Amino acid sequence: MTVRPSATATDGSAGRPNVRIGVVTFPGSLDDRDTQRAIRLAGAEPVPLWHKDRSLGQVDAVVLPGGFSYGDYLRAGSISRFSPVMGTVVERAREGMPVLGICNGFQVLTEAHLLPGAMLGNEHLHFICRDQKLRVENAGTAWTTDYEAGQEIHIPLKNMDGRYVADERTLDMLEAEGRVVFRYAGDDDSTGYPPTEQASPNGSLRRIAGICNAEGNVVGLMPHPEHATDPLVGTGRTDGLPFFTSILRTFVEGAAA
Amino acid sequence: MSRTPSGAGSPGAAPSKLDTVEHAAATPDIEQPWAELGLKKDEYERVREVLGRRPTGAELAMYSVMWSEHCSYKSSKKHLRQFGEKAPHSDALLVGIGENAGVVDIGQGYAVTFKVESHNHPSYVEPYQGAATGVGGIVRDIIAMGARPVAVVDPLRFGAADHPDTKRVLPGVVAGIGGYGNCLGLPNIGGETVFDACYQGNPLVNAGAIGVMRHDDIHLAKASGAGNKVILYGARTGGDGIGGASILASETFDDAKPSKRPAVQVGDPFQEKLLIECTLEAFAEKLVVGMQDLGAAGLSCATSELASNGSGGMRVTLDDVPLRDSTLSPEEILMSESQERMCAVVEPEKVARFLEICDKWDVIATVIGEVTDGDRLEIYWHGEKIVDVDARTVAHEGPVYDRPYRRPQWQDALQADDANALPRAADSAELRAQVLKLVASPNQASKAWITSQYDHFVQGNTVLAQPEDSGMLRVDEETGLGIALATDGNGRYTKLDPYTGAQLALAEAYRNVATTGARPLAVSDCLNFGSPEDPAVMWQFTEAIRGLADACQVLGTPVTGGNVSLYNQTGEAAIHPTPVIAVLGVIDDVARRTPSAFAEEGHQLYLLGETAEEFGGSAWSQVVHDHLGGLPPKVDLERERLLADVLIAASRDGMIAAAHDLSDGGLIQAVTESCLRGGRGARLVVPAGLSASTFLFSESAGRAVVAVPRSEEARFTGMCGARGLPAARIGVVDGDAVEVQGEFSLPLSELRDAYEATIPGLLA
Amino acid sequence: MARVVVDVMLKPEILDPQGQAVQRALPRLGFEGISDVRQGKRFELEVDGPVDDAALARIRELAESFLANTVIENFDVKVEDLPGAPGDAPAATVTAGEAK
Amino acid sequence: MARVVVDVMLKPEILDPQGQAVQRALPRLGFEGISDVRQGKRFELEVDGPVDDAALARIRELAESFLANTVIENFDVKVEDLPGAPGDAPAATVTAGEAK
Ligand SMILES: Nc1ncnc2c1ncn2[C@@H]1O[C@H](COP(=O)(O)OP(=O)(O)O)[C@@H](O)[C@H]1O
Ligand SMILES: [Mg+2]
Repeated sequence: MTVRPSATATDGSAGRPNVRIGVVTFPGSLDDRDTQRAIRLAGAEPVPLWHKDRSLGQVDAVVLPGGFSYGDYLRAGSISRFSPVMGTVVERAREGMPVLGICNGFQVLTEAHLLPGAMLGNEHLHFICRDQKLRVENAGTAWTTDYEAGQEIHIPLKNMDGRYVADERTLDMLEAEGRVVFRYAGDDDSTGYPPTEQASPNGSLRRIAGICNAEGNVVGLMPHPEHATDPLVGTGRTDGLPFFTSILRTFVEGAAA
Repeated sequence: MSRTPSGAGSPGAAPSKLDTVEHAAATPDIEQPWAELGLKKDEYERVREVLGRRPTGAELAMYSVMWSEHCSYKSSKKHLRQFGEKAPHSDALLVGIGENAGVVDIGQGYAVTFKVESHNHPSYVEPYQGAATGVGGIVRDIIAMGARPVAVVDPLRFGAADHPDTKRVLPGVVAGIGGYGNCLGLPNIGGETVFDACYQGNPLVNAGAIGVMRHDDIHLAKASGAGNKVILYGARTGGDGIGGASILASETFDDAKPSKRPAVQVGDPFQEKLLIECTLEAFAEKLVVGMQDLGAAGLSCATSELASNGSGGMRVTLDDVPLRDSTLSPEEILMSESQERMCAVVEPEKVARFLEICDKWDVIATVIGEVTDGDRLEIYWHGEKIVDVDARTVAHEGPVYDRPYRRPQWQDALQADDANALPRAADSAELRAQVLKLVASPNQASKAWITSQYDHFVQGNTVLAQPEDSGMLRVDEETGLGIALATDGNGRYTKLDPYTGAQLALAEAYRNVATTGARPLAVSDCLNFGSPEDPAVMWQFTEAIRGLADACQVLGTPVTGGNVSLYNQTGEAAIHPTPVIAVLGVIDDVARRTPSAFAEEGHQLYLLGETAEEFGGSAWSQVVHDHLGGLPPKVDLERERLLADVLIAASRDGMIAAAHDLSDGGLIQAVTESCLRGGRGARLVVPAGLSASTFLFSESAGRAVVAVPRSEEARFTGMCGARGLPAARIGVVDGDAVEVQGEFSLPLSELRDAYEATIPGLLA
Repeated sequence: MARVVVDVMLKPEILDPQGQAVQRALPRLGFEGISDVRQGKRFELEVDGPVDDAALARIRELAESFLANTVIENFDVKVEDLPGAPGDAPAATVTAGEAK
Repeated sequence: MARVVVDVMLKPEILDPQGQAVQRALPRLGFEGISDVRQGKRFELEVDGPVDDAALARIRELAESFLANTVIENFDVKVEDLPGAPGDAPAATVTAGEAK
């Protein structure tokens, strides 16, 4: 993929490009502040974006955070997709700007057809909140370079509509092109829900937890890396931090090159 | 639907004629449906006396809902006064009882508000929506104080675990609490799940919420300043939750079927999330003079309370209330309990900005009235005055009852049926089987099936959540300042002795907070009882309040507010008296929190406190013998204080690696939980002088088990000795089984299966 | 084999947040002229054997006691022609019952 | 004013756990003889003005782009008689369109 750092400003001290990452707030977004905090922890600058604004300001990348935008009414992500900000996000994503959709953000990305497939209600019909083991399948996207392929990480999963569905052809294509970025690993579950048909916490086909577009700049996943960035809170682990350091590195190295 | 568009007045009046104040004065003899609205004859007479005429239909609607048990606390008021009278002095209390929720100072300029409320009956009728709107209501109480809601908790009680109806009620309630709280972005950090046949038909769905604010952001429900505008914002007003008002709105009594207006509402958590955000934005810009949420009794309550707490004068134009259903009558509008609405009092020059913020969040906001110089609450409809009352008489001067109470005759027999006389396990094999049975019993088993349906990560400040002893939140990222909250109640203890039972509930919540390293500061309660018209229930109620107020005095933790839920009964059978107590604590640095998991081999296990033979009301007596009788464990509040001091000091000085309080299920339950959480076994030795059964199952209060690294052992035992707290070494963290030497060994895997399979098995 | 459809809608006086959210989104999508949207559930039941009055009575009972909570919802039961595939059948032909 | 109903059902090849949960509960409730249950959504749109072909075409477009996600769902649009009250109207009369 090509990275075009609009990262012009530098933060005087380190002389390092000041990477600005936008976080969109839709009505009903919930993890927007947490995502901003994770971005700050990773050393980048979070920029709040408002759903009614078309402009993305001077951001280098955008995160669509978790939550229940528009209450998840109709279908998760289906109403947010039509917000003014999404028009610009779709445009810029097609031009190569990195976009990460977490949980509700992933749902918005599928509804906006930036990513293939759709998200449906968890197979066991319950909201599920737990610490989830994932396998990193693709460490080459803009958001995953600080992981290694095959690495296993734990980050929180919390959603109602986390069942990834696509037709067989699409699934085969995703696999063939290496676009399955994360897969649910193991079923170390103590909640006692009956195991799903697909042996995933929500019935996702082929245990898919996250995917990317063909160019690798748009990534969506259900679990929440932003809640595994500070050892004091959340899961007590920091397995989610590399998402945000990856994107930082993408720009720092892009700018250095 | 046969309602007249303009809303009929009182029956007997021509349907088209509005029942105005003038009309009411001119037609004193018209029959009014006071009984159908739940008023007693003398209460109706009192309304007439207060007004000096008969009430209009709208006034009757307001008085009837505001003077209901739910809104007026008429049976409980007299007794609840003790919480104020006996309140220990506390510098931390910024706002006490009487407001939407009490406010507690936690230092560094932060204040915390918290409250627990019941939504019992609606949750039985429609579990999902009943529970969901319960969460919605309590969260609005918190916002109304000017605080950002930061977490919820949900103490729940259901009928027998294996009763078919529990399978209907529990999953719906849990999904509703999760559905609403998750969508609001509030972490759920604790609660309770208790099963007992006494709650069949009367499940208790209590919901609590906590909010955080800066000291100078505290807002009270008060309308002062003539000319200030009253703004109604949030959802449109619909015909839901009107209850008796449809009687007023119908042309004759006969066509007012009770089922016409469902008492259950559907919640819209998305709307509430927008309400939170726009309210906090308005607070931040200092646009608000007074604030009130709309809950029970809707606009009747909000307008009369705001006015009554201010100078008393307010004029409201009911035509300006945005409606979802244009056929609603004024009486119905006044009584509607449509969810997700708030009322703000705003200075005229700030109204435009307030409305702008609402518009930013797509929240409908309308000026519906203004504060006036006078002392009357006046409400207009189609240009005519339909309400003209002294707001205080509606909101604060309702009837007060001194209901008769009497210790029931059966109490003696119940207490004489001593649980300590129950047969103990005959041998080690039976003891082992009893442990497994206990751990697998619905009340002791893992609640992960429930709690994993709740988001406990959102907002990124959750330091501890279920299954820890208390939930803990970080309040300040820089300093690490945090708060802890635990809720507890034990209906079995309280049935055996209401005074002691209430104290035990408080002691347990207090202990749970201290176990995590936080200092208990303040108390809120939700008092769930049967019918106050039954002298036996009333006795339970008065005893429980007395016990709670006395104990708060000793522990130095004032009651900041609470909620009373009466009439939890089916026919003659009341639920166990069930005071649910919430204790809020503060911790200066959440990094030193004490978790409950035994995580490292070799840590020494100490039992703090004293163990006596106390089986009355215990889980063991219930699970093994299906028995309820005798006396509950004794309470020693000074000991609770000492134990808390030691647990807090040990956390501050890094002396302990884990701690878990002992409550229902006794020591073996606590050790099992801590072992399973840490994935480590434990070897236990029965101390000299105790029988194995007493050691494992007794529920003596004032105890906790702690894991102490060897390096800290001398320092820790030294501290306990110096302070006079009994601390007995009872074992070590070791291996992958829970072993009681000379008795039995239970592999963790076997314990885990027993502990984790029960609830999913019952609800699958 | 026949298909019986049970439609479950919130009662008119009950708030329908989902329908409201859809309606509020319409102008933004450029759709005018829709004054109200309500969202409910549609159950398609494939019934073995004939759908006679007795069968319909039982399905109404099922709807009343299980598929709907009549405290807040109304339901409507109807028989459909044998469909090609679920979800894309022609519309209903016989109204078999309703409840208020 | 007229009512247009949009029924949205998951495509047959997509797993419908809600429908399955209902079906699994049936024997417990004493209901036999129902071989399959699918659960979908029903939207009732109150349309201002006449529901002519143009209006229906627009509603089909709305259904396709918004009310249904055609990656996973099929929909069906039909016009209903003017009802007494929402939620308890007699069944559909005209099939106005469908999509697969
Ligand atoms: N309905 C619930 N919602 C949230 N947390 C719950 C619920 N039920 C139980 N819990 C949590 O499970 C754990 C064990 O509950 P309980 O045995 O009542 O604790 P304790 O005996 O320490 O009061 C606690 O952390 C409690 O907060
Ligand atoms: Mg505890």
